[in-house]
Amino acid sequence: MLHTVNKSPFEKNALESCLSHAVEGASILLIEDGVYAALGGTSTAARMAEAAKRFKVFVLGPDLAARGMDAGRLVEGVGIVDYEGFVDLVAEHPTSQAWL
Amino acid sequence: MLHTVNKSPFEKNALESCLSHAVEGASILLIEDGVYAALGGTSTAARMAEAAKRFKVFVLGPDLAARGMDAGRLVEGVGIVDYEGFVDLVAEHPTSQAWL
Amino acid sequence: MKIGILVNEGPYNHQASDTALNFCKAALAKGHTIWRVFFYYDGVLNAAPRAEPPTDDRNLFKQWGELAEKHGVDLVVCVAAGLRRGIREGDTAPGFRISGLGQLIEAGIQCDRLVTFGD
Amino acid sequence: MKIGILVNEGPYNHQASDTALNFCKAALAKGHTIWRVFFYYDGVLNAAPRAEPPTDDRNLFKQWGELAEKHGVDLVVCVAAGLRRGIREGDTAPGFRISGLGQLIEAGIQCDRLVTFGD
Amino acid sequence: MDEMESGVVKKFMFVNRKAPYGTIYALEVLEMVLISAAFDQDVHLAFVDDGVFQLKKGQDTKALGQKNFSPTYRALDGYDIEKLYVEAESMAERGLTPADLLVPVEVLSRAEMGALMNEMDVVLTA
Amino acid sequence: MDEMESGVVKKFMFVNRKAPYGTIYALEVLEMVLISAAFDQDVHLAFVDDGVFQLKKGQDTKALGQKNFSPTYRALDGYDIEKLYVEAESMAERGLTPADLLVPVEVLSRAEMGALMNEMDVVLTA
Repeated sequence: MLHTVNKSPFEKNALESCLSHAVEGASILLIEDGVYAALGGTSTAARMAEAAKRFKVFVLGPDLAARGMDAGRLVEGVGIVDYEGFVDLVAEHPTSQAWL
Repeated sequence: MLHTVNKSPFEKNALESCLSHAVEGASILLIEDGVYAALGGTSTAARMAEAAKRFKVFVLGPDLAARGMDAGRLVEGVGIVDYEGFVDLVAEHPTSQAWL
Repeated sequence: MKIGILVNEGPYNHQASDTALNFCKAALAKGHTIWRVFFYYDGVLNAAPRAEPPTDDRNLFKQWGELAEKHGVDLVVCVAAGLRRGIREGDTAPGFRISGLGQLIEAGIQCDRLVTFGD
Repeated sequence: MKIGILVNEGPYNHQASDTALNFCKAALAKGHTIWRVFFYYDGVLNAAPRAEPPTDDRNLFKQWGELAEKHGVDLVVCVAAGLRRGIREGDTAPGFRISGLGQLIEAGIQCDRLVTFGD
Repeated sequence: MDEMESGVVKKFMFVNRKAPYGTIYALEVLEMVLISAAFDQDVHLAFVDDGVFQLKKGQDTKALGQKNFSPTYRALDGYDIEKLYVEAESMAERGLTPADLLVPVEVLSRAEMGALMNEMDVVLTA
Repeated sequence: MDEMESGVVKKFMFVNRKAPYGTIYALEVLEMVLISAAFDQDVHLAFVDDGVFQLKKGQDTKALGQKNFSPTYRALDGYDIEKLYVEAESMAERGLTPADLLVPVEVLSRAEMGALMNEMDVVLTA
């Protein structure tokens, strides 16, 4: 299963709900305002660092760049993909679930 | 100051942000999905019970009824108003601030 | 009391438009003046001219129009936000007019109260 | 691979429409088929026919239309959700057609993947 | 419709995570669910997070002016849509018990709900 | 415009609580702020919660296809809009420091921000 999360973890419960429902080994792609969850040094960073051990976590690079953030700020274990990588993730997983 | 909050406390940070910015004695009116914050027996009820001691807290009755809830389920110290009461609250306070 | 209203969201998708309408009706019933309702962001979609909600549901477009007609409420749609979303001068639901954002700031200055409804 | 897309939100107010477009372009570039894009909820507003975004900003309506024209992507707007919001048969931006919700379920059945973009 | 005779039966899940009335999602998801009934698919409805509020008994929207669509949940079994799952933890956090709900449902733990989601072919959310 | 000569000066506050690009609010609030400059009012901008992300340096929207409107914040003082307040706690929770921001701002504690909000005549939020 590929889960997409597009909400800031500081504003909404979408990420938390995703993390508590996803099955071990699932892939999670953070897009739009969801990319803030991938940042280190925040109040939610420890939660994400722990999640990155149980899930394959990715962040959409164009959304990260738009928000003025770069790879150096990410929590360890989070990978960056572009729109083509997003398409590949969709192709690799039989089902996609959006947490809105 | 009259603060209005229209978001569920389980979904978004609007109520929490309102409570942490409102000045002692301010009035808070819970409307739309914000009315869920007034319910007792929930994971956020203790926070609201404490808030009801520092602020004047009201809930919009029509929104409560629409969601199948009644006065008996409310946290102690929360008052119910109808749309006319909402108008009175706006008239009584020089400024209104919406937490969306 | 002179009250101004800001509506940030379109009809149906969010409750903002319903709540603003119910608030306006109650304020008018109590003898207050709704000096202006300003529609911004997706709020401009309340002026969509060709909507046809299901017959067993409320018609928010019509209810806004009635507020303008019966109580002379000034319903102003932001021109720039409207163009972005397909709501244009001369092609709105009845009762609405198109103007600039200055009309919102003016409402803030002129009204005794300004109340925001949004998402 | 046959991919279906669901767009839940209107253009500009939420990023859903932008992200869906960028996803579709990338999928087409990689040789996948975008079998259908279904517009539901406020997503129907992507088909607004009279919008005119600022000239220094992107035109999402046009970009969707180009996707239909150049790549034959089937852009379907939900008839019921459209009527509620003023988007009607015979009066949409170029490239869109109006049909029923069954077209979304059909996409779920026929496509190898269904991806949702919303708020 | 071709697809009604295609013989393909997929596991569909409609995930409800939003409260009713504050936004239209609950109502328009329900319209989607009703249409899906015509396609002979294996349809599941999940109620998690604020979505559990959709099933609260006693909704009365008269003062709001909105339509009360909650009776439609009771009509779902007439469409052969019978797989309704409500999450225990979501109910508990919101002070609800199965007795508060409009319809009989199957209560799943969060872990069970996650496992069920993982079995689906198509997941639709709003 | 009448109101420009009315002599009434009110304390206006535009409260930014949302991140940029995911929704349009940040951009359209900014358009509102620019217009307000013509009315000679006492204009305040507050950045709290995810609103602090609006001021992050180095925004690059090329791959998104959206317009990067962040340079506009730098142009605000040309419109005599100089009262920008950023909340310390909101920045800290999000791993930001004043060095991350596009423009010089006044940093207020949450309590100070609440007190400032309480002094306003008109508060606009999105």
